[in-house]
Amino acid sequence: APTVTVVSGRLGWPHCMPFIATEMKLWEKYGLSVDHRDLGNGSAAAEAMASGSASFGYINVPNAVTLLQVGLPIKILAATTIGGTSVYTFSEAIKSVADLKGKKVAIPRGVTTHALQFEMYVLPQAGLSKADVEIVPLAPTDNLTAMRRGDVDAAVSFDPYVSQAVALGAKVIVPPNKMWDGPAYSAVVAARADFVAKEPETVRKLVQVHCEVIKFINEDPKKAAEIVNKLLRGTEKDLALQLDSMRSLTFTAKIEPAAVARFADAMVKFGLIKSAPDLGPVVDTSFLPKDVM
Amino acid sequence: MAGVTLSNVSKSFPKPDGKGTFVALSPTDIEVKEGEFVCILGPSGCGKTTLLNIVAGFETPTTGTVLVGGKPVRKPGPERGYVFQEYALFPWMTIIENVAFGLRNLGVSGAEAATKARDYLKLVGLSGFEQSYPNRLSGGMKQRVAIARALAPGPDILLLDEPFAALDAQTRYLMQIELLRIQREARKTTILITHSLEEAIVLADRVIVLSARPGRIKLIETIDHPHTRNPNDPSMTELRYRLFQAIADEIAPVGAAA
Amino acid sequence: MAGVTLSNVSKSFPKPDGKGTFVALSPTDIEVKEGEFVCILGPSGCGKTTLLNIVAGFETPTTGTVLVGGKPVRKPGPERGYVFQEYALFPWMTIIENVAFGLRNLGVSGAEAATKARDYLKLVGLSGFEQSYPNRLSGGMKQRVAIARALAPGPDILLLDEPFAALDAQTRYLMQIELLRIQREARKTTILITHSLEEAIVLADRVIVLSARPGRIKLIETIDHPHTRNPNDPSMTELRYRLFQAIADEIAPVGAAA
Amino acid sequence: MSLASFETRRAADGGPAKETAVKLFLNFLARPLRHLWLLAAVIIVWHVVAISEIYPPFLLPAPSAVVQSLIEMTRSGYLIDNIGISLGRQMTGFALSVAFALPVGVLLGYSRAFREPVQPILQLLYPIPGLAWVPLAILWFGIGVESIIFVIFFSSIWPLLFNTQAGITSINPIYRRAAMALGTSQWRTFTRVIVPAALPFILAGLRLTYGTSWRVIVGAEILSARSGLGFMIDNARGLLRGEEVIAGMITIALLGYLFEKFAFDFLERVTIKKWGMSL
Amino acid sequence: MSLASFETRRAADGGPAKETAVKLFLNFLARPLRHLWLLAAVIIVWHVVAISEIYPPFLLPAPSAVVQSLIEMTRSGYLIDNIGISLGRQMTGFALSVAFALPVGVLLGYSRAFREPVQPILQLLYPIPGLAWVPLAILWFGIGVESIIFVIFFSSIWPLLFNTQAGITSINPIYRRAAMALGTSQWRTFTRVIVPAALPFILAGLRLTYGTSWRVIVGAEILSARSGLGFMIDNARGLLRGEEVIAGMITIALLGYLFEKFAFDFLERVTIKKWGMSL
Ligand SMILES: Nc1ncnc2c1ncn2[C@@H]1O[C@H](COP(=O)(O)OP(=O)(O)OP(=O)(O)O)[C@@H](O)[C@H]1O
Ligand SMILES: Nc1ncnc2c1ncn2[C@@H]1O[C@H](COP(=O)(O)OP(=O)(O)OP(=O)(O)O)[C@@H](O)[C@H]1O
Ligand SMILES: [Mg+2]
Ligand SMILES: [Mg+2]
Repeated sequence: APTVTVVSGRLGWPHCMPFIATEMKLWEKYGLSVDHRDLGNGSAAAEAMASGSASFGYINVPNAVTLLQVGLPIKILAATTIGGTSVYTFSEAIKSVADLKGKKVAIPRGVTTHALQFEMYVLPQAGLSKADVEIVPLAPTDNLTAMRRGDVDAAVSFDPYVSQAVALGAKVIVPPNKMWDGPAYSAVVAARADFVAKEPETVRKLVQVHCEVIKFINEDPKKAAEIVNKLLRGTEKDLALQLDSMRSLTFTAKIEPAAVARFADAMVKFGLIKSAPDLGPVVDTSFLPKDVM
Repeated sequence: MAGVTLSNVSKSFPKPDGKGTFVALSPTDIEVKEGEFVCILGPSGCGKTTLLNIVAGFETPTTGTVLVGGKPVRKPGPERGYVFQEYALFPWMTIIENVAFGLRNLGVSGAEAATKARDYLKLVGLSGFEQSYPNRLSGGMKQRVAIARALAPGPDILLLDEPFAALDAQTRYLMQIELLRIQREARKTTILITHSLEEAIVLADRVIVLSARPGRIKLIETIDHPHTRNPNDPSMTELRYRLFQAIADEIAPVGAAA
Repeated sequence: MAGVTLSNVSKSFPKPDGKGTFVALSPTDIEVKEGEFVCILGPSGCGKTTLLNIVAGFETPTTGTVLVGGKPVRKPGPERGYVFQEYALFPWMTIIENVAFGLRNLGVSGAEAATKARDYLKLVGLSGFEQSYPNRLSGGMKQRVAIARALAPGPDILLLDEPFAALDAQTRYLMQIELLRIQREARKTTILITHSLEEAIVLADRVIVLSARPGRIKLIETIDHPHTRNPNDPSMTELRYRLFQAIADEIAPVGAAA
Repeated sequence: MSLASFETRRAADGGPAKETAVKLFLNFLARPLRHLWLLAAVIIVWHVVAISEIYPPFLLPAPSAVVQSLIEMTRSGYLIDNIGISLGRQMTGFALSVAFALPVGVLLGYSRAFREPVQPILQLLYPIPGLAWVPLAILWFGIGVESIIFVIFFSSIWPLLFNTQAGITSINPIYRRAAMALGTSQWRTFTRVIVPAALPFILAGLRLTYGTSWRVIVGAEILSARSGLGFMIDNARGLLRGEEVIAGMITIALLGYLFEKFAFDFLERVTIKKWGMSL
Repeated sequence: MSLASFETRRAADGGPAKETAVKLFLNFLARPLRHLWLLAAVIIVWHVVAISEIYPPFLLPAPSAVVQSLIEMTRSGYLIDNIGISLGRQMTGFALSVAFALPVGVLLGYSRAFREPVQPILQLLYPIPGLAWVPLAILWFGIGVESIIFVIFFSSIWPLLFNTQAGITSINPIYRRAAMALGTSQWRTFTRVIVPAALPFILAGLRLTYGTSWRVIVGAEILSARSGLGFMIDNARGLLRGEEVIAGMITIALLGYLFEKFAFDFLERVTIKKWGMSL
């Protein structure tokens, strides 16, 4: 079979499946020849799919919606993880979201679910609006430094950065399950529509591998964490961190079209896109094994 | 083999202040016959180098044309050997590489070019300095390398801008004799700029004196006297005086110059 | 005001091939008295410029010491005016800025320096070129600017390396006269390198002839004859011959040089 | 390009004086043509490739779409605001780079006592990627504009620094000798001899440093900024708005180019070109 | 640094010949000291600041921790692997840069017919940030090593390109005249006259281009690589391993420095320094 290029973001739990599949030689098990590439950021993954460098990939929901919105037909085939995003702080004075009024909050830069969750859901829940806090786009790796210096008061982030911070004494003021109304997909499995049409069998196998990895993670999280930790060259300490991180996430391939559509609507309200693409025919769950749906 | 014909050649440069131009060389006609040795004399800054540069093809004349061997000059070429007033040795080549360079350009093999270059270095008294770089040489030594470099490829026409100015009288004399021998043997058409009346008298078939800036031909003297000449020969006294006077007239008394 | 004393001064340079050194100047003792005018003659490459560079403080002697006004020379200074064999004008300054530069260094006001510079430019016959940049000048014009630049700040000691080599005979003569006047009036200690016997005879209180490389003192001639001298004066014939012969002995026949 | 087309300094000075007004006028028209035909050709090729839709238009939009985006963003004020903000950061970074690199470069070339201990440190620092400094920049300067300027500064000092040094070591020693023999003070030797003599190198270094200060703006502004051309490009990229990405690139290209033309070409014309130290 | 400490070419040549063996030996010992005392001082200050724990050690680890990390990573082979991978990418990018920038720079300086249309395009491209090209690089070259090399190439051509051009326009026209009067072919004029005459500029440009090819490695490798020093730094940053970040920086610094010393210093010594075109 011809080699399929699979793209993903950097190694983290939402994008871990192709890494683990490669590590466990699951592609081969399904007779696939896969060239997995992980890219530095979400935009690059979207661009890779748009340019045809890759036909199948793990991308963030906003990237998927944007691809559709600019006119690239893709199919969203499965979910990866749900949750993972938290708001945390080192400040004694901040006990709840309401205390963030007038404060500086770091948010991962770029078009991400994290910003949407925080600004479109978390703040309104606490009776605040976007204007009430000062948003600072920052790489999650720099949060700790910025907070130590007092440059920001709180951060919206994901794991392992949240767990890292908690290990250093931060407290979570909004846990993952309070970040969104319904399932907040950290990333989805998507493919170019033409690829899906042309090679449905390959796509089916790719999705099967994905599901098998998720099953493996749910059955043996410790083993999964060890694989990821090894790939990241983590230490024992880091392994504990990885296991912590897993607790804030739900690993599932199951995807609800309506939940994806809610993100698209949020993006419109947020002003990122002008109109939401019709997600009805886009979210295609037909490739998922029966036991997942 | 070829003569050099300048018809109505002049040159203007922009003025220092950038407004307008000033004439460095007035329209000039000169015909140098094949195998002739012409010396050009003239006060400092009168346009001698400019004239030679035009013949070499380094500068385009503002008016007029230059023919070399009947063909108009468009650009410099290896049939016209040039010794620059500032020597213009290539600092990145050893002395022998400098001298061999023109030969190599003509397709002469490396070994042969080196042998020939060595001969020319011997001729100018610089054996033993083959592997030196130019920045290690004294002024007069550089000048002699420049002469060797121009002569080595055997050009038909020699254009020499004060080639012996940095040499002591004796070395100069020896070099003059050698130049003359080479020029006679191969009937090379030669234009040589000098400030030395004696040099002109020893070497030239014809001496041209230019006036002060803007240069124009002030005097032409043909010298029929056979070689080797002695500039102090009494029969030369009158010629010498005429040349001297022609230039002296052009020099404003110092302190009262334009 | 000061004399110049060289004791046991010599200079070696690395050989071209980098192995070992060769002697450019043999150990030399010279004493130039305050206000004295010394001319140095010698074959090309014999170490004249090297010697002058050591007096100027540009180079450290391999052996020996140089005293100027009784104090050892450590580095160059404005009390020693220098005319470089290669002129060394600053291309980024206009002619007048070049000449005024040394004056401004001494704290002379801009207006005063400009006036003085203009005077010196007039002296060397370059009025009208004040605003030109050096790249616009002919070789001889550059050399005259270099002379004006060295003279303008009024140094006590003049070190001149073939300062008139690029000038026509008449301009050269006029410049010699002016130099002599300035030197006499202010009793400037002067060392001048030249290749012209006539120049040495016209100018010098004492003439030193160096031997071929490695240079050492071959002949010293004191000239008592009052100024203004005529080099063709019969009373000079014998001196002239002695100088000529001293240099001629040093020049190997061309083509057979070391 | 033949040897004959090779400009020589003197030839350029006194070309034939007989140019008629007509000729001059034709020349005047021909000039931009001679300079811009290739650029025009590139744009046409771009246009043809873009409208053929070999590539998705949101990755490679047509020139017209880019122009339209430029017009819209200008009208809304978004572009002008971001230009102002980035220009401020870039110019501050550039000015600091010059203020640091020029004197340090001069000292490196000039003084052995300075060069010997300082040069190894600079040569070690030089290859280290600007982005690798980001964590430390945030540690030292926080997430404000200071860090952005630090990254710009630290990335753009090098060409001017090392070119200045190279320029100074390449100065013909005779100029220093002449300066010394004329009793020039150290300060005047710096300003009136060393710097002008090294000016061809310094100006080339200035151009490079200026360009670099723009080149790193994306990397610097994604550090923590929500404004500026770098942010604008990154943001547009995230939204797959190719025309905005390219509009941002063109804006930076033009800003760089105009300064290059007006400041540096001018500087060169009134210095090294006038002095005959460069064609 | 006084004027007296100012090396002059000739003075350096023939210093007093009376140096004793003892003196030479002392000099031999003093040399590294003269060069390294400041570096040593910087490391000591770093050490003192680090052990004072003003900053958390994962942000500013002590030198000893960095050295330990270097040793460990070397032992495990991780560092060597990444060095090999990055070196391959960087050297490929550098080689391509040189192959492009040197001839194009020469032509820019040399031929007006070439310069007039090409220069505006290059001057427009130059200020555009390398990272802004990433979307187009992915479009054209995909997500493999080609894109990484493209970003390195496109970022590092400029210093060599513009320095070469500046070098060529700064050549004293008399050398070209001499070449022409000696009947030099175009090719030989390029190789034997133009390039050596512009060499002080070209070598400075080579150094800068070489350094730049390292400087962009982090930006280029986070594009699409799971290996290399740039990735290693970025990855260590994510794991809050300050000592690994700094170990990566030091590795790049040393790689850059060693090449600088051995290749470029050597090149300079056997060319422009030997010829007296640079001190
Ligand atoms: N920097 C240097 N390195 C090596 N050798 C040098 C250096 N400078 C001069 N020399 C050598 O020293 C000798 C004397 O040189 P110098 O310039 O003093 O001669 P000169 O008497 O001034 O000659 P000229 O009349 O030709 O100017 C020459 O053989 C020259 O090659
Ligand atoms: N590139 C130039 N730009 C402007 N003026 C120039 C240029 N080259 C020469 N000149 C001027 O043209 C005149 C003649 O210069 P040229 O070099 O031909 O003189 P020359 O007769 O060779 O003098 P010398 O004997 O001093 O070498 C001078 O006034 C000089 O200033
Ligand atoms: Mg001349
Ligand atoms: Mg000399």
